[in-house]
Amino acid sequence: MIDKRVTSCAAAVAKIKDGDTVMIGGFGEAGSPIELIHALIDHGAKNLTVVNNNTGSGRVGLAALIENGQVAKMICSYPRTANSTVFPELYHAGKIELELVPQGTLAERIRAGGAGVPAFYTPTSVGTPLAAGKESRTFEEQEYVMERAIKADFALIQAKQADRYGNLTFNKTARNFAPIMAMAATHTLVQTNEMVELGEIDPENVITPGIFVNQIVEVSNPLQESTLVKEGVVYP
Amino acid sequence: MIDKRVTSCAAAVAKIKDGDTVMIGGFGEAGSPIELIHALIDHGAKNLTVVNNNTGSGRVGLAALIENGQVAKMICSYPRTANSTVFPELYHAGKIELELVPQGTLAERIRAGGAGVPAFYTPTSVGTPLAAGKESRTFEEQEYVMERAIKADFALIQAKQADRYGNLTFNKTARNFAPIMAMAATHTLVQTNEMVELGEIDPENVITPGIFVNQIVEVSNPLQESTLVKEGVVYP
Amino acid sequence: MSQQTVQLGWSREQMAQRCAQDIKDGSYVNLGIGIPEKVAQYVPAGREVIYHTENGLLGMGTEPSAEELDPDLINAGKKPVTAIDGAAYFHHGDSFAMIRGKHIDICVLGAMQVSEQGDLANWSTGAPDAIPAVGGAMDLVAGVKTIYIITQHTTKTGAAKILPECTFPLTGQGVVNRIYSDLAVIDVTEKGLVLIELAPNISFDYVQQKTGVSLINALKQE
Amino acid sequence: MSQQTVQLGWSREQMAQRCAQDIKDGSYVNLGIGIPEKVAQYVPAGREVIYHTENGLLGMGTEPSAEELDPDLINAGKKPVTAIDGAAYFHHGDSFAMIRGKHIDICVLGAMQVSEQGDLANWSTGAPDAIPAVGGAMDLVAGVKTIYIITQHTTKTGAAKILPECTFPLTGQGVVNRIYSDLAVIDVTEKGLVLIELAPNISFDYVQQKTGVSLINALKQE
Repeated sequence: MIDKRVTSCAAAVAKIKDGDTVMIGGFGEAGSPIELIHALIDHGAKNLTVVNNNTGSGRVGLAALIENGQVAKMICSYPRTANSTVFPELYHAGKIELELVPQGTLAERIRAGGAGVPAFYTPTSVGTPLAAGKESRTFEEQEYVMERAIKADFALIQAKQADRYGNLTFNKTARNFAPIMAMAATHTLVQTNEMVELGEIDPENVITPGIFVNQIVEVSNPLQESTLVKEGVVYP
Repeated sequence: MIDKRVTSCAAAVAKIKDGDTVMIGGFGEAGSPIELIHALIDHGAKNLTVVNNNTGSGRVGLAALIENGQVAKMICSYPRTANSTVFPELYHAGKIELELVPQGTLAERIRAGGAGVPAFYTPTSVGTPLAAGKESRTFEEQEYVMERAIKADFALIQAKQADRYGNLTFNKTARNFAPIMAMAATHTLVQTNEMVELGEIDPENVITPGIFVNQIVEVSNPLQESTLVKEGVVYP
Repeated sequence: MSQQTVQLGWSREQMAQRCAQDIKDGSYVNLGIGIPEKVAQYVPAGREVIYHTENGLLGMGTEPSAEELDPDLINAGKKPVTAIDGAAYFHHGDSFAMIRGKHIDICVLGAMQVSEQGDLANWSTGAPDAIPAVGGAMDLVAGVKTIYIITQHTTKTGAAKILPECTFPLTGQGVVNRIYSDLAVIDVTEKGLVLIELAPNISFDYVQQKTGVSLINALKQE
Repeated sequence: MSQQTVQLGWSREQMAQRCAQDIKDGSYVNLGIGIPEKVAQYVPAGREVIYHTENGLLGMGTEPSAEELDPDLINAGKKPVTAIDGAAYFHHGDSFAMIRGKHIDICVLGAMQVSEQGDLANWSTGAPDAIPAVGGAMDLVAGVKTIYIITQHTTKTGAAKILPECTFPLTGQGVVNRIYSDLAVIDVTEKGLVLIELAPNISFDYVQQKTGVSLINALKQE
């Protein structure tokens, strides 16, 4: 029997090891799997490489994971926020590494990682400092840079609905990186607002097929990052 | 106002020119836009390069387009069918060119064409005759071949529902190549079983966003290729 | 002694309004953060325009009411938005395929510097202590068919932002099509930068003086 | 004089049945056209297996009844199928991303030839007058984690199909993990081909005689 449900976020993140690469879904707070991130903070795995579009807000969620010293390197497109000094301080202190990647290149590298494509060419960043040191190549008189796939040991993502096979739907723009990160990780861990029975998600409307999902935990009322930040909450 | 509806298949295909590359959706008859193909036969554009997984059945649809001498070259993965001699006869007579592409490589080349990726690497076909003449390259001790994107002047696809913006849904496995072909063509022409109002397709369940669609014609009761083949119908 | 108020150049709102005149009916448009966002409210009535936001929505609507607000429905600037009837959600891979694959007609962005060749610098001053952050800017300029720039003509200290070469790190090479500044509308062409329109009470010579490269005056009477 | 019927080797059904024993609970499986399709019906009760068909369905069910039949719901062999509760449809790009990205656990395919190194030839005899047709075979062998082959041990004329090198054009290099023939079950290992099981009333020597390369006998009593 296939049943990917687990009973707690702690159980879901238990196998993350020091040095692992962890993709974390979300664009800002939309789609951020905050309970899974907090479970990872409790778990304590260190020296992680984290892939996310940003570097978190306030002192909860991803920002708290960084503040807790668990992240050795961030791969992201936009490590600045108006309301968090966690990343900048560690970055200036030379305590965290940054690989800055254009947002679309980041998405395509993750998608390539999940799709068995080790490298591809893109017009993005040609002639800019972010193309420095990368191979470039001309196809039909236009220059492109070669970009490599990104894979991860784990992906932590947030879904709207899930069934026991791991089929997922998302809510509006909270979908963002989740479907491609689910593909690119060896183990995909999902927190879902709602568990549903097999067949409740119309096969036409499944966004992430269960084959890309390993463990699911139901978190019916997830914390809202922006609310926590407003309240000045610090995790843990 | 954005209104991509046209009143006939003839109007939809009117701008296809001699020598154009035309992607045609469908895997066998599932998803085959048969009325649009028949309109293209009536239209008469010649010397076409056609991209489809197969080469048609019987003497209707894609097989009829080939039999009518309009196709100079097929790009496909499986040009054999149990019930059609149209392609084999022209191929043996040297009257049609064939570019044989593994099915997944065909899909990824089309997807790349739509996604602005000019080339990518794949493990598929390494060490086989279909890798002959292609660049190969080793990443992390595994060998890959470089494949180029495919784009088209036109794509002809079949959908289940469409709205006037061009948002589309599909029926079951008839989805197959349609979403990626819609992305890879300069002009995407759609025959849909049903036109619906804006908002009737839930934004969560749109499979092909309207930005990839140019013209839509409603064909409520499309011909069924297998039925025509059984009846021995010859088009035109 | 009577005082008279004379408008000199365009305000931020007017720059957005001027740019909006060039957004054609039926366009698919991505608006950058800041002044570019304001363009949507000035698109002339009767034109239907579909807004793309790169975090995964085609068919972005106006700001939500308090009841409509959903923190899962935001734009690329992370502000709450709405979705129109006929909208579609998709993931980042598909969203940037849409951008990179040249499916979006127009992108309106801000600028730090624009060069004579249409190079754009708008993501970093290159300062060694700054946290570099690029977001989707490089993807947008590399992939969108037409790039419009809305920018003050000069920096706050009066330095030219339109230059022979950008001194800041580039966002993209030869990507800009048209600049809407507070002083003028300028096209990037193979012949050079062509001034096609002046803001109220602004002279060509004044614009030229504030610009780091020679402008071609398309308004000159032959 | 009495006659006795002795079974020699496995029938096609039995080859499928034997292979089915190795499909673990929870596997994602793609079954090729022909004998491999039969594997599904022999997977031991109590195991839940999800079938992928590369034309765009995960969760393929059994053959449809006349009422269920929908020409838009077919498998990779273009036969009508059904979808189970918990199925998902997707396009070809995503379907082959699933294959190429090593997400599918097991693929069962037929073979024309298999080499000692696990090379597979199953798409073309290389005959100059044949219409070449490959379909998804090369993608499957390049991407699926484990490749099982079900095949008659020899050709209809008695020639070996398990050879030092394939003479037909390859589908993939070093891709086969295990062969289920009518005579034996053989693993492809770094040491060579290892016979791990014999069909009823078949001897190792008999299998060796029908095989073009030396087999290692894992059943041999030390």
